Amino acid sequence: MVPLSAYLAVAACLFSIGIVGLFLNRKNVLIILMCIELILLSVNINLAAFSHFLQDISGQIFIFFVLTVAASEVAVGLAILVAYYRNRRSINVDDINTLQG
Amino acid sequence: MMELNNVLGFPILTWSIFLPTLGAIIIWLFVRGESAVRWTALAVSVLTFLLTLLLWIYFDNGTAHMQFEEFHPWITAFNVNYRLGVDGISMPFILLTSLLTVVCIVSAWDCIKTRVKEYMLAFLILETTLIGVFAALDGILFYFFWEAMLIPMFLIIGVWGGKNRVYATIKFFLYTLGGSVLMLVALLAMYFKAGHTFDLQALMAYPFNFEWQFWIWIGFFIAFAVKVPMWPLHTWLPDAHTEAPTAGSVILAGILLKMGAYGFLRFSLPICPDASQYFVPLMVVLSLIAVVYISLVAMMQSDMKRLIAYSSIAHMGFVTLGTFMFTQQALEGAIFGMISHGFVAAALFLCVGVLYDRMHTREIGAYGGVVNVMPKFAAVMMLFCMANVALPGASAFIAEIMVLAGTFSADQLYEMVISSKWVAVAAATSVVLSACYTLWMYKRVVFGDLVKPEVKAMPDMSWRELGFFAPLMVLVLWLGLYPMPVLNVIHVSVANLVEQATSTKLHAAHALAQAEMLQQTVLR
Amino acid sequence: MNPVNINMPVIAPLIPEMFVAVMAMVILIGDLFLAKEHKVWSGYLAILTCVVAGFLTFSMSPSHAVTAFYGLFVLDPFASYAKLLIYAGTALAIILSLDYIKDEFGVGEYYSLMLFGMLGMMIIVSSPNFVTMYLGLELMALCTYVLVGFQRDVLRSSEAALKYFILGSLATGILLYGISFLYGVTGSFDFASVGAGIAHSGSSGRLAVLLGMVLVIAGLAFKVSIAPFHMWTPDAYEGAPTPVTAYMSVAPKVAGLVILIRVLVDVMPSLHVEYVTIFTWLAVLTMAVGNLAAIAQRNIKRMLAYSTIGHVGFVMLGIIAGNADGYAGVLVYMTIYLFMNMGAFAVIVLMRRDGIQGELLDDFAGLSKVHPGYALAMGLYLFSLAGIPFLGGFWGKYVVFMAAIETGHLYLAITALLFSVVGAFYYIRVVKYIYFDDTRVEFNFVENRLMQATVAVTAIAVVGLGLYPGPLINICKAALGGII
Amino acid sequence: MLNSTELLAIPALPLIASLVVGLFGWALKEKLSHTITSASVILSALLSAHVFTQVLGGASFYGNFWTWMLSDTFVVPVGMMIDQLTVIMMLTVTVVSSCVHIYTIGYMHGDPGYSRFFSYISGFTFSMLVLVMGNNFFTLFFGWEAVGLVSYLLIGFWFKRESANFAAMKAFIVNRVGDFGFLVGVLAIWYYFGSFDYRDVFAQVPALVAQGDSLHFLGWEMSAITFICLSLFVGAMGKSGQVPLHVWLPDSMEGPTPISALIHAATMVTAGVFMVARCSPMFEYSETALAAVVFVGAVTAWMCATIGLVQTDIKRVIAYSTCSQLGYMFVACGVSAYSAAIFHLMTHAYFKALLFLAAGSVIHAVMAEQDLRKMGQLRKAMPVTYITMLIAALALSGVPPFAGFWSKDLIIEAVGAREMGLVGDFAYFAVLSAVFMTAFYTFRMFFLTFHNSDRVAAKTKPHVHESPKVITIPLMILAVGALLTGAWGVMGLDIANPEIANGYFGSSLFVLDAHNPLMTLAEEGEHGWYHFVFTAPFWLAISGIGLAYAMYFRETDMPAKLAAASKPVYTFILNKWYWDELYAKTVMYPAQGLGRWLWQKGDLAMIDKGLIHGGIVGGVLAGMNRMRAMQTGYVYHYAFAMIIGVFATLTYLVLKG
Amino acid sequence: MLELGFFYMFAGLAVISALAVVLSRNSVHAVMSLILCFFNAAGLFFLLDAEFIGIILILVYVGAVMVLFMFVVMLLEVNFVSVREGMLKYLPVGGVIALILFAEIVAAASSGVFSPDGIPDPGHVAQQLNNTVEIGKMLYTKYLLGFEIAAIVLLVALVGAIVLTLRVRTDVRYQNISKQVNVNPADRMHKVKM
Repeated sequence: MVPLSAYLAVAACLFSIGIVGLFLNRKNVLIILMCIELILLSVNINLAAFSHFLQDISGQIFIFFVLTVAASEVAVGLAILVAYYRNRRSINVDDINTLQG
Repeated sequence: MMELNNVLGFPILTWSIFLPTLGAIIIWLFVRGESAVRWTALAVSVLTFLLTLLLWIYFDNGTAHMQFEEFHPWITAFNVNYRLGVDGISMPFILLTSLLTVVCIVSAWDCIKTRVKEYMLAFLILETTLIGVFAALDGILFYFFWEAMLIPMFLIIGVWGGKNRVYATIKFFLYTLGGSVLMLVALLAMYFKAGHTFDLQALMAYPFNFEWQFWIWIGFFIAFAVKVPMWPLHTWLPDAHTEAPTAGSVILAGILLKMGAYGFLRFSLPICPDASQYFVPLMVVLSLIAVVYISLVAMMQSDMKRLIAYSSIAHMGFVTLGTFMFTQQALEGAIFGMISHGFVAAALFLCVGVLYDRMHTREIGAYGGVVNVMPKFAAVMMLFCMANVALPGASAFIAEIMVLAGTFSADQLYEMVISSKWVAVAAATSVVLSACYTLWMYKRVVFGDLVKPEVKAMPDMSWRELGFFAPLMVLVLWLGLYPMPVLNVIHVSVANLVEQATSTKLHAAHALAQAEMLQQTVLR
Repeated sequence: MNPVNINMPVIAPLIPEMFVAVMAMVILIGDLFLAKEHKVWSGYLAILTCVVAGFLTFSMSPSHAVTAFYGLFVLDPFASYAKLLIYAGTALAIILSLDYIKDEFGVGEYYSLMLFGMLGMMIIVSSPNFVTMYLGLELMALCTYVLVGFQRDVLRSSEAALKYFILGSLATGILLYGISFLYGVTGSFDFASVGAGIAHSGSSGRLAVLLGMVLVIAGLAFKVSIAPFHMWTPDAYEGAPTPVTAYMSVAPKVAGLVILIRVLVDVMPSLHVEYVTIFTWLAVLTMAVGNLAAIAQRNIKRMLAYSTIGHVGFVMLGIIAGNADGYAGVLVYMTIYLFMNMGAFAVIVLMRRDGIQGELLDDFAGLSKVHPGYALAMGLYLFSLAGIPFLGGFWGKYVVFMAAIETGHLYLAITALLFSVVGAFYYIRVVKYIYFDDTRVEFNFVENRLMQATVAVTAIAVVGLGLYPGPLINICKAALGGII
Repeated sequence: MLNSTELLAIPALPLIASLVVGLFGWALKEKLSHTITSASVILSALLSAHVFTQVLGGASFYGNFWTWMLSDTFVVPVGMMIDQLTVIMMLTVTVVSSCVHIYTIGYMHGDPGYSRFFSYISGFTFSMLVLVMGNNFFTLFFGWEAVGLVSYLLIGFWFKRESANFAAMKAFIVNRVGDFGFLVGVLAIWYYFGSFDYRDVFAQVPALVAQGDSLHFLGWEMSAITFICLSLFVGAMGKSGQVPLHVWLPDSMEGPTPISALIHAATMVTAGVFMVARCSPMFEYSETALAAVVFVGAVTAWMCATIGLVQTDIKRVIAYSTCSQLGYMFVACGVSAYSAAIFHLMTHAYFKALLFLAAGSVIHAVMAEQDLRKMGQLRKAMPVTYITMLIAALALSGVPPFAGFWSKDLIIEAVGAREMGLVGDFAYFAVLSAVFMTAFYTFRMFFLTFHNSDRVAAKTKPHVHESPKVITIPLMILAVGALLTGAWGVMGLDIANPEIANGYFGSSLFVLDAHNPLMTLAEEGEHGWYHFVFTAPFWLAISGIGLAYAMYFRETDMPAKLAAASKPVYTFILNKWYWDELYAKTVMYPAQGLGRWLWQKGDLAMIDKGLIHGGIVGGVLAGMNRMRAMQTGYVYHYAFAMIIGVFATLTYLVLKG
Repeated sequence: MLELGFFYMFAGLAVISALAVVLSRNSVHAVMSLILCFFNAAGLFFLLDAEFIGIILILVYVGAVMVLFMFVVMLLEVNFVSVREGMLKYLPVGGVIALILFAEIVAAASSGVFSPDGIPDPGHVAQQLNNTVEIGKMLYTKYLLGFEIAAIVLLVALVGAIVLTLRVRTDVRYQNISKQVNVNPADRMHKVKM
């Protein structure tokens, strides 16, 4: 049988990859958005694993909400990105620095 | 509810504190036109002064208890109360404040031409906070007024000040704010230690052990030392004085500096007597530095206001010295010295103001031979210079001699590292040093032949100017020749303070700690 | 499992929420039918919504905790009080928007988003459960993302939104990851059960609990701009339209702090020692960042952003104290902060120089000579922010410092006080521009009665609370009855 | 008991006159100004004379009028004590002052500060009277400082002159140095006796001496009474121009001549002597203090005499003479011949005032020229001045039967009679040699002025004339004093009586029998009226006059030769022993330098720049820049910061366990 | 055993594809990798008896969200420079911190409570139950409020996306007053060196 910690470890991997991708990526904002999706996915895996091992359905409900909200976030995030692109003509992460100091 | 000792039957202190604010609001809302504003402000300040005179008249010299007490719950959640009252130590300062405010308002009559209304408002509100400081008997209420004072003063220096005013006023603001935050910590710490109270009298009575006293004392010390100011926390003062408008300097030297020394009298000595005694050497050294070091520095100033500012620091050194000698004479001398310095320094700044109004420079070198065109002014300034030198007959002499006498005899009271006699001898060098810087300045400004064309064109003092000097002259001489009315007021309170400052709280603290320990073991 | 009986849930405590949701949608739809010049009525309606919601909440405010929706919602005095603050913050922000936003695309959506955001905050402060909390946070966050980027043709607006969005999403991820671990340890999302579960988790679960705690705290810390999770704040504040900045600077902070307190009190009481240690360091860092970086700013919005961070640092003292006095201090502080900060933003919005909305400190030069009234008000707000007595800000600091000292955090209190002195510098520097400098370019102020009234009311409130803060403190203490 | 109203009137009259003229002088005519002040001072002189006769009849007064200061045991009343010592001072002060008032009417005529001047000198008279009449140390100190103030104002009377302003300031500050000592002494008195009152204090002295209290400072120990006396004596040194605090007195000649006569010769500068005499019950118990008094007095008497030898300014010659003569008085005090000191004080007041006023008359005649080298042959033009000045010169030189002889001789004999070891021997040598020098410089001045060759500037010459009556009459009055007071003092008042208690001074002075020089003198045997012929001072004086006659009357080229021959010594003396330069180098410049250094390096560099700007503000700015630099604007940095935050807190907790 | 095999397959592919998302040069590839990752995650969900969620993940995420991503990628027509550029510079510090953090999380994940002793493996007991029904029951009772809020969140997302991206008319010139009002004074005038 697959132990709980194995699932958690997978989730930890995805979480870490997401995080590393977030701050190591300097060129493309889209990748950053995808990294966030990875992080949320890792959360979902965690929740699903716990839900299963604890035999508690509320974990899955939570996943449901996370998915819903994540989808909304993506919509808004991409909209912001598009608006930004229209102003700046770039989605290069290095270019997003007019506000600083 | 305790019995309130108030012979007048109406809240006179509240009225004294808030009448200026009331006046300020009235001026703000209803008074239009510069002239009307000036007259209204004058009327308000005079009215306040007359009101505070009642304090003097109905004051009972025979008791050290607080008088004209008032009590209202303010912030019940923290047991912060609106508790007012005066004793012989604080009452004279209230009168000093209300009188100097009148002088300030008159002195600004013609020379403040921009934003007259705001100026008067600032001064009236300042008066409120200053009287509040001296009347407050609740730690937080005291702090409240103490800090609130910063706002009007900041604006007074910053808006109506000289060229470098921004630097000076920000320096002033941050110095004093930075100094006083530790006082707040000390107050709050005491609150919890002493059973949830800010009542000054309760705090005075509470037996703090030495460690507590030590830290509380330091917290207060920094706040008060900045305000006094004591070396090395004094450098804001010359800047602030130099840049402030005349009346700002007057109130700064006349009242604000006194708040620090008053704080020592009201908080440090009675609440932390053991720590105060412990820190006597420190205070002595700092006071002597103020007397000698600062006097030498004052001598070399080329800016009149800066010179007088340094001289103020030196004189306040005398006050702090007297404060920490715990003898009746020294303490009375310190209090009297503050009152006297309130008049003398104020008058000297007004003198500089009179010159400044005519030539718009404070450089000593720009003047010379002023006596030829302004004999009346020269006479007036001579009087105050001599008072600054503490010549007998001027109020400053009384203060100086009493501090010296008290200091000289302090070693009868307790052991010191070096005999207090030699401290007094060192402090007495002020007799020479103050003469050096004051007379040198006077000589360079007033005496000499008329060579500078700008000086030739200066008109002598107007009646208005003489008018605001007159009360100061009268007071300086009156208090110099017959200081008993003031001394009588402070005798009993100072005796009580001496009693508090020279006793120890350690036995009581020890007993309390024992009792608490016992209680805990019983509970366990 | 048997088929469940679907009972009608208790919904009465949610009447304000439902009202706000409905009104937000009404505005969203109704706006379409308004002519461009009448779109301001959407704003009025939104303000009315806040006011009515305020009345509703006030009239319903319970003396003890009432749960609803099967325990997914709680209404207690704490939440009620926080909601009132949130309404006030939102209403004031809407007032500031009336003139500012009138020429933008999507006025109706703007107000509706503000109300939705407010709804999110209302849900946050009433959540006894991670699910509700998460959804409330997201509702609020999505609205603010959009609002920040609302001026879609302005680069800095979109950039701010983008940064805010990315970091916000990251924070959400971190928060969720933490929640998942807490769920794993305790098997529940309910605060009380999680708290009980943590308390009984024992040493074998300690690492997981700590991880969950740190991540949850980090996620919430992001919302209230605790360093080092504050980095979005200055950029978002500067880039956002000014009324949105005002909106973001108070109401979400209230919501965030309230939920932070709830989480700490309900979920992590057994981890008190640990989180106090963390918060102590974070508080010092936050105060340092806020107060030091603010000195360097030339843009007042950015300066106020750092100022917010600094104030959050001070407020954290109340949280660190961790007793009723401390939490009450947080409420007192935020109440007073609401008035002074919104007032300051109102003046900023009112001020226009040469047709340009003034944002730089230089733009304030000589304000006192042109408009003494605004100058006085601004001076009062700034001195109040600096914490000088007879103004409300002093009492805000006072209560939290007092709580900190009461609980033995003396050095922290001293540090905080020293930072407050540093902080005073940049506030009085603005006063310097207003009062000491000469005017250079002509002002042409925005003429808007409601905004002027806002300035007046907030100024009076700042002074009034400064002179007589007793009732406020008592109310805030009473509001804590429900949770401690 | 004396009538207290009358006593109060004596100082009050000049005070009122001074205030009236001072405050309303601008409205008063010259005539009214001088009438009011002169009348009041003359009236006060008459009252003093009346009191004097009453005191001679055995009356005295002691009483307080009001409490000046009070704090617990610190009680300072304002009161009077009238006894023989006081009354003789009162008389001297008021009489000389009256003369000066009258003289001034002529001398200051037409000066723009006319009424101001009268106000000042009346005020001075008041202050001096307070000084001498007070019954405690603070009343004394009040007068003490008030005369100092008036002196300051009068030296700087011609405020347009830079030198006058400087001299005034110098006078005040040097006096303050003395006051510092006096103040310390007074504090010590209060500390040990718990009172400022003469009677209380003096009554307790023996007890204190018996108790043997001593002070320690840096390993240096002295008895309390010595400390008190030395401190008080420092005050006296300042006021009475004793070395090394004498530097102000010659410079004070910048003031108008009448005040040189009144303040800087006759009255104020003798206040120190008066004070020491008044405190004789204390000084008597401190051998150290007495020795110090003798030593300082002797040094001053001798040194200032040498400087007087070569001065070319007529007033400066007299000024140095004043210093020198004050030295005599202190020597007398030091050898416990207080009565001789006061006696010399009195005679000196008359003849020195006369000398000054006569000099003033001369200066007036030669259009404000003070240089002796530009005078000469004025005898014919100014006969009255000539005669009166001759009387004064003879009195100063100590030629019998003029006043100075009687008092000076008594002092010298007393010094000789008192055994004080090395100090006493030095003092005896000093006072003796100074007699010779005194006679020489006095007559040098006299001859250069009235005889010798006519060196008056051509344009002044037509102006030279005898002064008006209003000037000459006071000269004549004082001449009478210079002639008669000596004999009157010895014969009429019995001042030289060794049994002090039985002499004029009665109990107002106190001498321990153990060292009463007059007693020793008396024991050595009676002297006849002719005994002066056998004493050294007389012959020294005569030879001094003779030398002056030789050098400045006959062989008028001799002085130049002599000066050239002894160039180094001459220059040294001519430059007043370089005291001013010494003070400038050792005190003034270092103090200024120190002040500037403390200001620039201490206040500005260390505290402001270093501590505040560098330390605190610098730290804040560095922190600010760091915080600012962290806010790079890059999203990945922001995210990284958050991760670090999580990482750090988590790691911290994990490591902490 | 089969389950374990599937687990390793899904888990391994998920991690690899996640790495590919981060490391890919091309955004399109990244999106494709992410889709693969989601598929594998869905597989893990199935292993955990969460069929409904697994299906939803594929339907909603792969079917809608990823398409949206792809749409935007195409829309923005970004010329793709190397994403990895500059990454190496920050890798040491960032990598170390991420590694430690990862180690801590894994340590927490494998701590006692999550071991079979702490939470015994329930097996697939729930398979008899209808996962979707269970979720439905919970969702419409206890979590009804959450459901309502989620609905509002979606509405907000909808409104927000429209507000931010809807263009009125791009082919005509029009005055943008807010832009004028909000222009930073510093941007208004540029000093040009001549």
